[in-house]
Amino acid sequence: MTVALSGDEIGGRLEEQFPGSVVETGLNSVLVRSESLVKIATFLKTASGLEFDYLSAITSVDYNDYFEVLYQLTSIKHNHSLVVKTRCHGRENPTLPSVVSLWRGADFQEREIYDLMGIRFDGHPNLKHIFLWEGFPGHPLRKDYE
Amino acid sequence: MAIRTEPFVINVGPQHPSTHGVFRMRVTLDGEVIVDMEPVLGYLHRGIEKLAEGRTYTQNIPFTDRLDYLASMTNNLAYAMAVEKLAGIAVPERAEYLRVIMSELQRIASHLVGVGSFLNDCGAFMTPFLYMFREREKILDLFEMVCGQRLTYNYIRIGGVSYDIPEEFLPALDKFVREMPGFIDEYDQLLAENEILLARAKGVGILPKELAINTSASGPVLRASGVKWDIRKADPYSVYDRFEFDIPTGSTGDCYDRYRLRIQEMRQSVRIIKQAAEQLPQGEVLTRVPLRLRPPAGEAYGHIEGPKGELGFYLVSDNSVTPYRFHVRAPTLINLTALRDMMIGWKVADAVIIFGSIDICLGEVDR
Amino acid sequence: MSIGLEHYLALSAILFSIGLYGALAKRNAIVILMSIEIMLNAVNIAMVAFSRYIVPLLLTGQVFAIFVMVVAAAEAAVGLAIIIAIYRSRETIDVTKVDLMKW
Amino acid sequence: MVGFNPDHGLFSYGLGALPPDWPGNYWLHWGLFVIIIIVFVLAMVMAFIYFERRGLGRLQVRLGPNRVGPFGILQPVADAIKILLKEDIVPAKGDKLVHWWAPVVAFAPALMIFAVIPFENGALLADLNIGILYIVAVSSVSVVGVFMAAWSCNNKFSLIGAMRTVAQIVSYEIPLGFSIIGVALIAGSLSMNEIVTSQNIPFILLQPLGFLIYFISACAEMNRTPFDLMEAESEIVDGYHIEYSGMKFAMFYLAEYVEALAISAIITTLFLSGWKGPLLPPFLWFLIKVVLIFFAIVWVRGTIPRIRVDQLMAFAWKCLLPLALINLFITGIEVIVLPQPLPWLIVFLNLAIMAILVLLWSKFFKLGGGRVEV
Amino acid sequence: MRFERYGIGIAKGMALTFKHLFRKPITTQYPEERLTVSRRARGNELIWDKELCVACTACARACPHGCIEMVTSKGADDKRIVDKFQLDTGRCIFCGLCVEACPKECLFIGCGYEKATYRRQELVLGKEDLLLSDRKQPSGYARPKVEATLPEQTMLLNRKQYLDRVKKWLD
Amino acid sequence: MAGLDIAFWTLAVIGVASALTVVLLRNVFRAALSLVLCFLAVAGIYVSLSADFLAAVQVLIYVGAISVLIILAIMLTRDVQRGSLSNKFRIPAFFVAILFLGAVGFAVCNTPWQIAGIAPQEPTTSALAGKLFGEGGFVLPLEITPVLLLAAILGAIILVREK
Repeated sequence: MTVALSGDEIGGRLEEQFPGSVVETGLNSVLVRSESLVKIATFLKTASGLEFDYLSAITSVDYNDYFEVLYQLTSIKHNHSLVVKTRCHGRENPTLPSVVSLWRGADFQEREIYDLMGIRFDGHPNLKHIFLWEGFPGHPLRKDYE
Repeated sequence: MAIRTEPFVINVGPQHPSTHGVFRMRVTLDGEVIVDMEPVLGYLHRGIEKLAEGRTYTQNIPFTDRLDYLASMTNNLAYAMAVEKLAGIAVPERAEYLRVIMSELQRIASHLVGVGSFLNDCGAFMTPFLYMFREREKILDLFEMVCGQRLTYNYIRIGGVSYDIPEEFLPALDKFVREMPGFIDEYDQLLAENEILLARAKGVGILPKELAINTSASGPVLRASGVKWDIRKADPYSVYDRFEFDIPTGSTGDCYDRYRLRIQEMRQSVRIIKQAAEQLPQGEVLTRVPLRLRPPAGEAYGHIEGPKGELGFYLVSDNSVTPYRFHVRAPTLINLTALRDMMIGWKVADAVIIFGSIDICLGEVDR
Repeated sequence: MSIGLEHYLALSAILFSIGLYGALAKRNAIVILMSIEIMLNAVNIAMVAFSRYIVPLLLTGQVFAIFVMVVAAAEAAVGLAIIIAIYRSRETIDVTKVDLMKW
Repeated sequence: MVGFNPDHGLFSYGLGALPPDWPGNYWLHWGLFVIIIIVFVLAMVMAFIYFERRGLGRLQVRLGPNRVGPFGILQPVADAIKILLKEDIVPAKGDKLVHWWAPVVAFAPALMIFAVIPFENGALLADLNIGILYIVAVSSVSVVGVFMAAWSCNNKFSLIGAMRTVAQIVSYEIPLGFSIIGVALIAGSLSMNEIVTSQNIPFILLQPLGFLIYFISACAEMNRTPFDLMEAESEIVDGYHIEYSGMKFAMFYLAEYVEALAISAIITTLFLSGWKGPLLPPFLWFLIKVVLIFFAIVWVRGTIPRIRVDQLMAFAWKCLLPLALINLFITGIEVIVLPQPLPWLIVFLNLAIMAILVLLWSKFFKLGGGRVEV
Repeated sequence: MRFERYGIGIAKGMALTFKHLFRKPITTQYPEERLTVSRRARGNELIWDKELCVACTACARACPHGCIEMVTSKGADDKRIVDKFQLDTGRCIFCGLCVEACPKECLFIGCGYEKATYRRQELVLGKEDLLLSDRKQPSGYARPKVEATLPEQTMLLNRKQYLDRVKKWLD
Repeated sequence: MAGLDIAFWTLAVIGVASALTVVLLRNVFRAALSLVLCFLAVAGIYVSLSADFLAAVQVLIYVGAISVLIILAIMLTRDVQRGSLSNKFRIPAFFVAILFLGAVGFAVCNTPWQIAGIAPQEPTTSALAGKLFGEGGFVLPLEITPVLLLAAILGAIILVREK
């Protein structure tokens, strides 16, 4: 059984390691500041006892005020999982750091989010449209898309 | 010694017999050797994620059928599990068993198509494909018995399955389970030891273990690389913890391993079906849920081991009748991430079989 | 007048002249090679014709024609290899542009 | 070869099957025979197309075409009508003239092979004393047709197909030729008719390895599975005839089957003692053997996957060619050392040699690998 | 990969295909031979029982595609009557949700499946086209009572018996 | 000998015409195709000279191998193909060719050929074999030709090989 790690516990560890990076912790999730996302992701991927080597999925949600991006992390070695969330504000040019350098599985998913939700990922090697054609107006998955 | 020639670009697809749908690869060739490859997707993009935001939870089930149309049952299952998690709905035990039977049958059917078309890409002129379709037809007959459709089932529902099985289903399933191992032996006899296939597929398109994990590959592609990771064992859902089965793994992660792995998984699926059919309890099959279900506000991620990999549904509810966000973690899209690394340096002919061995379904890749 | 040795020799001469013209006047290396092949063929015709009309039982001309073919095959292989090599280093197969005696 | 004087030419041996008191002059016989051969070939091709489609169907547990006519026997006719009514498309940036001539150039050599196939004792258009050489020479012309088709389409897939064609046909012609020479050595002649008459026991028994090599390289020559790389449907989408439709495609299609028929007939003649056989009339024996060989070809097509291009080349040069050379060497020694051949002894000897060689080569020969660092 | 097996793999495969030469083909020759659809088959048609319908429009609301159009009005003695009931089978995905939603069990999905037409508008079924007729067979999908009357699909168990039944059912 | 006449004239016209197209056409691929036609016509000429073995070998080597190589080279270099152009020596080359033709023609017409009136030897295959391998034949040159071919193949490989 995959153990869903407690968000509070991990959040505490992260806060200890990187003060001021964790915004809030949920049951199985940690909401972190987008600036410290890559740092935290690197830590989660490499820290002993955590070793989240497998990025199951990246999801973005449009909450009108902000966009939330979720990283479903799994450790194949320890068989536990954690959800890392981060938020970015602004509807014009929301930007988040890319985690492709850590998990290449994020490649297509970040492109998909860029394409459909319009969130830019800094540091993505090939951030292009993936499903829609070049020059497609708007981002269909946003709530205000008509 | 390599003789270098002028590189030229060809478009494999979107209309090409071996791209299994409308997939396009922009391949840069040096002679026959692939120097660069860029996948171009989106020809079948229908915006299901957006469409689903305007429909009730129940109405979305037919949409999930149309994601991976070769494995609709498991799509239904993953979605239903996500909604059940979101709304806290319990599923009757008989329904859980039926779900297991259906999803394992679906796994066999999907692998049959995957392996058949892989062998077709290798150039075996339709014979393995037709042999495998023969058995797939039987599975589709079974599905037709329980839900009346052969491709888009809409069978597994929120809170169970839509209807109990008819009385002729179990004998027919029993017969199928008895016959199937023999047919799998036949597939093995046909091409598993074929020298040409070994030469074509063995050592070709290797996906190393670390890369497989790093690119979030899942399902047979991950397991063929030697990672023993199967959500049915790692995070048992439904009643999978009650059955005995093995997780076959490959050793090198080449095309041949992926092909063999699918065949072995079919054997394991038959084993699971056999046990599930024996243990099948009596009782209700559907917890009644309101047609216009309003799950409490929140979010849920339900994932299962689909035939092609980890199929997950991420749902956000705002306590209305429609999901606020409906996200599909499409296994085949993510399995394609490593395609370029697997292809570079191989020949055009290998590109086709490497692509075939990943076994994608464009309905799911593009959504 | 029925067909005799002169006819064959005349045909051979015409083909040879055509090949000569092509070999001298063309700029494309491959076409020059083709012209050389025509010349070799013309020579072969002459030799076989001599053999047929002057020493019909000895077949020496045919033997020589076979040797010429061998030479032609070798020449084609090496010649085309040179053309490909030039193409690769110079991106051209125009013989007038290949005047630098350097690889 | 129009306008050749029959009195002293190559054709003076032919037409032995015609009765001596047949009315008319030589040219009439010749013309008649040509027409008979063409009709026979086309009829056989129709039959083969039907046979292949039905046979493949049965190998794949389905029925195959069975709608047009009784048992679907008119399916080739229906196909022909359909294909003739199709729109003829020439690519806009292609070379129109070459596009037109390519099917003709591909088709003619395949048909020309039948000039030297003995259907019965002496029943052949021209009993050339260089019969086999003629076949090898003529069949090498069909490459040009493929080339023309590929070039004129101005399509990258067809260009890849053409590149594969050169590599494949030029390479496989060599083991093909060498395996034929083994037969010619035993028969002591290059004439097809004499090869048949000299076969007291079928040469497949005396030349088992030669037969194997010939069969494999002939499959490659007529680009049948597992060597159908130049038109590999799942890779380069039918290669050189990608842009062909209508009548011109029909010509290619026909050429393919005529070639298959020709190869079957050549194998029959060279290795299966041609028209010879007890009880039944010779022509029937010939037909039976041809169909058997064709069935083997269909059977292989229905089972085996396609080989890759570098493996194809490796197979020709590292496996078939050395084996063919060794076979030729052994045959030469046998012909010299055993002037009065003891057939059955040689049969067992050669079978044993073949088994040893194949096993040895299985140990040595490596097929596979193939990644290139880029 | 070495050719270590001396071609045994190829020989095995060839033997298997040769064996299949003598097996019975699995083809069903469609227009003459027909397989019966399952009892729960969801075909390309919808059947409506006009008498039982209470015009609640549950079916129209259940449809994920919105291809059912139902316009109702209040008739005499406060009963709702159906003015317009229209199904666009060109857009219908035959999920059966409308049939399940019907509270009065007056909507059935049909078994028929040969509904190709030349014009798109012919795919739109109006009120009259949806009524039960002799040529339409309601399916047992979500209707256990109907299901009990239909022949079962036992192709997997006994092909011969099954085909006999098909014949009988067709006659 | 009417048949021979017709054959000769037909083949000669085809041969000369196709040879002319080889040097005159601008499209290199078509030029190569007419070269194939020229080779075939020459093979026909060999047949009319009752050199049947040679004819078959001509088709095999020239049509089956050399022209295929040439077409392959054309395909490989297709991105720099700008057609078969002439250089500045076109007119001098033309005069040289005419001059050569005249000289040879003069020689042909003014030489008293000693025509042997006997019929040619047929079939030629075994006679040629005797000539090549038999006593007083050309065994040594024949054995040298493989060396030449080997050298040519090695040279070709070394030339095109990547450094």
